[in-house]
Amino acid sequence: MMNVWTLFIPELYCLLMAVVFFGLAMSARPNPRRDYFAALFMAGVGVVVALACVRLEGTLFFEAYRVDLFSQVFKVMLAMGFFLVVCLCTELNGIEERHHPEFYLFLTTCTLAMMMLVSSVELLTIYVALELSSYSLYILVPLRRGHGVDVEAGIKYLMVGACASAVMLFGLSYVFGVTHTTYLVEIIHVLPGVIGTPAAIVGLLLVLCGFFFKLAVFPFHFWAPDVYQGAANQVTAYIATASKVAAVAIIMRVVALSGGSSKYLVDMLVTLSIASMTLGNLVAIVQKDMKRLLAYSSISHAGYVLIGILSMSATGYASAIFYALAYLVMNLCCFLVVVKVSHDGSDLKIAQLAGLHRRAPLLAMALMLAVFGLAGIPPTIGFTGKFLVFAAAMEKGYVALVIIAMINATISLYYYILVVKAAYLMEPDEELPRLPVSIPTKVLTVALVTAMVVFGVAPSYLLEVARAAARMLM
Amino acid sequence: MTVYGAVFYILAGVILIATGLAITRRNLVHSIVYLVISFFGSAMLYYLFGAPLLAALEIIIYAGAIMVLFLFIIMMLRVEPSALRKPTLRQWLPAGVLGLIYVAVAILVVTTDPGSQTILETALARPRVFGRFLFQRYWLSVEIVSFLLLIALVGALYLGKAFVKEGGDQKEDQS
Amino acid sequence: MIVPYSHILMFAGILFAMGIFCAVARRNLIMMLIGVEIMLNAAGLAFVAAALRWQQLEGQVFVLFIFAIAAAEVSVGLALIVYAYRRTGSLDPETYNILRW
Amino acid sequence: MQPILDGLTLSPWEPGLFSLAIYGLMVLGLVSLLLFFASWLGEKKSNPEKLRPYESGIIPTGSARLRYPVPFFLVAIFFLIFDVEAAYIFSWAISYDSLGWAGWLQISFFIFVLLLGLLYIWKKGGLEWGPTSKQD
Repeated sequence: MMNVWTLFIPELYCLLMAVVFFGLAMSARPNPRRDYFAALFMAGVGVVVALACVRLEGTLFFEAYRVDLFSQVFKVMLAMGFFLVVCLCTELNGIEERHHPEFYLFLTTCTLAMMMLVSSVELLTIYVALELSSYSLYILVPLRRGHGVDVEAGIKYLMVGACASAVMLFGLSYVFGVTHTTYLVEIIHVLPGVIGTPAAIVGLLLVLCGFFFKLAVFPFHFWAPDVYQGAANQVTAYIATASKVAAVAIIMRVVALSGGSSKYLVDMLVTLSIASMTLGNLVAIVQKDMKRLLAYSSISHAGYVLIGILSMSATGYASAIFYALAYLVMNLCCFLVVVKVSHDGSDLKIAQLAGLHRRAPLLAMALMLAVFGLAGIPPTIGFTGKFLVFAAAMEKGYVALVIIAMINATISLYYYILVVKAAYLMEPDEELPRLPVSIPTKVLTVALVTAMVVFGVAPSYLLEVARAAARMLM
Repeated sequence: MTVYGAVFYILAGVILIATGLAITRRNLVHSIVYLVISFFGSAMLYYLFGAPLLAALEIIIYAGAIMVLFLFIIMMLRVEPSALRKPTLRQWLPAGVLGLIYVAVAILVVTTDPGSQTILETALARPRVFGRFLFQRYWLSVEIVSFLLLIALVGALYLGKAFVKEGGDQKEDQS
Repeated sequence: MIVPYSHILMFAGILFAMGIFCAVARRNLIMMLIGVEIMLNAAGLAFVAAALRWQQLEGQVFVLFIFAIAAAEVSVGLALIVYAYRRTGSLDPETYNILRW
Repeated sequence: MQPILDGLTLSPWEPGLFSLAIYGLMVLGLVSLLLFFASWLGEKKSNPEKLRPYESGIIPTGSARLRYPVPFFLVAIFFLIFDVEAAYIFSWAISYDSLGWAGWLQISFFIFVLLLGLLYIWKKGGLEWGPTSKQD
């Protein structure tokens, strides 16, 4: 009985964190410093806990919950994403001080829910965990200090999300009706027999809709720009990184169900992938707001990740896992700069980056590397990720898809270069003071940059882990 | 056709008509009343399909609490029928086309699937068995749901308090 | 014996389409939320029918969770709508265009 | 795959026709009553003059629908959420004896979270309405 609960330690730890923040939320006096340090400390320990549990294996709760390398790797990524987002909260000016404990509480419950999400292998548990993570985010968005924009973004997010989850639920009812089980393990056995029937395909696609909403893939993408812009910067950082990682994990689990035997599903995924990439890249070009630009870039990146997933091979899944990790690091680095440059918590226009190389050379360098990584330029982790994804697709013979993706990557270079140009070549209208960059921020920036470059040049260790994790899916 | 079949078709007709009326009324209060009918019908279908506990809960939660909350909000915000613009063709058309395509696909899906021709046999989930099944098999989900409701509670309170502060409705909030 | 499973699926499908229609076509935030409720209800009916088809309880358990999700959605959604209404004085989603699509 | 739970499937028992019929009649009666009321209220020919509330000959200012005080709206939301929680507790209660101590622990955690929520809204003043709440 004892070892059953050891398997559950990362989640239990998150639960403990949630309870602590709940206690802090009850206290009468707002104290942002105390909240911040409590969050930082506990999130840091959370990463250690998740790392310590990475080798555990087993099943829990009537086989509804599987702990294996795949889930544990994603849990480490989620814990890291959570920790790094908390690191960005030194000046949490976008949110009223007395609501800081609630902010951390929602972040924690969201992380908890996504940890459960990546471990669940049963439809009901998946659905409920997904909803818990969604609702935490729905409330985080309008938590921003009064702009008027936040409410609008919150409403759009909630409405689109509720529709997507209802669509997904209807798909689940089809899947259950066809396969008479809710366990993914058994669905894998039953589904190949019925995958030819339209009901199974339609059901699976409708189910995927709910996850595509989380990942902001093409038909469900339109919440992303508004929510990215409307939410507080730190919340946006969390939505853009951790929640995307969890979505990638669960999409992989569901797509792996089909066993690669369905032509329709692959065709559909190819279409969606191309649509997301193209749309995201083309619209990103005209954006003026940094967070909106990152939103459209995230839509196009969702397309790239889908390429890895739709290959439906161990290599493909491994490349998608690697890409998710790369995306997490690069995007967090971008948001680090966004948060630090607009330290009063307001939105950041791209033009406001002007002169950054003199105001804060380190941040400018980090931004350049992160943006080059997002564009897929060689010495960074982003290039390695794209390369792996494309290689996996080539292996399966999707040449046209890879060519389109490469053209897209070239288009995306244009607007990424615009950002770098703003930071390095443009001068601000009036002279702005140097940005104060504290020592911990410097350490964090250097660590992120090092990770981007080192794992870009020598990805073999991470790739091994990703491969081992992907094998768990097959 | 058995008597149960007849009951099903009657109920389905009532639900579809009531829902159809509900989504086309311009007066929101009328919509809610039609929806309550629709949910009552759904509760009877749950009963017919052997889920008496769910039938009761559907009435208690959906018809009793959710719809009343909607009514409450509509009255509170004073949404007058005239305040609602009549939807133009431009707005109806895409939704209508979407719905029609969906229905066509659904009918295609259903008619081409050999398994779906199964005639349903009546059966019953006794509430006791249902409760045991829920708490033995799915208790993790139950605990997750408790957290979900907690989050909803905290969020609703936050938004409600913000509402008071924005409007300064009756009392000064501490800040 | 009741009816073929396909008839129930068709009925749930039509109900679901009505929900989509309501959520997309009615330019009113409250009606959009109601549309989602109709969609959830349709999914619940399909689940109970599937449970009956296979004589398995999972489908019915799903419905209980749908109730909880619906309640959470309505409470958060309506609180948000009331909050937004107080700020903008309108329930028409067209007026919410500070953020352009 | 998953452990088989004995007897946890649907029972082979037909829905009781008599109670179903009674229930159906009641609902149909209610439905027709509501339909009748709805059409009766909705289709009446009316003009603004006729619809104006009678206030002893004085032309009313503003709408007759008064805005509810906010805490009531919050209480309605809290009611909905606790209503759902009650549904879960009820599901446990009807089979508490066969669930044993494990079930008791599970529902205890559930109720504990529920109490946390109640404590939170209490502490944050979600349950206070009326003019008396002057403190902090």
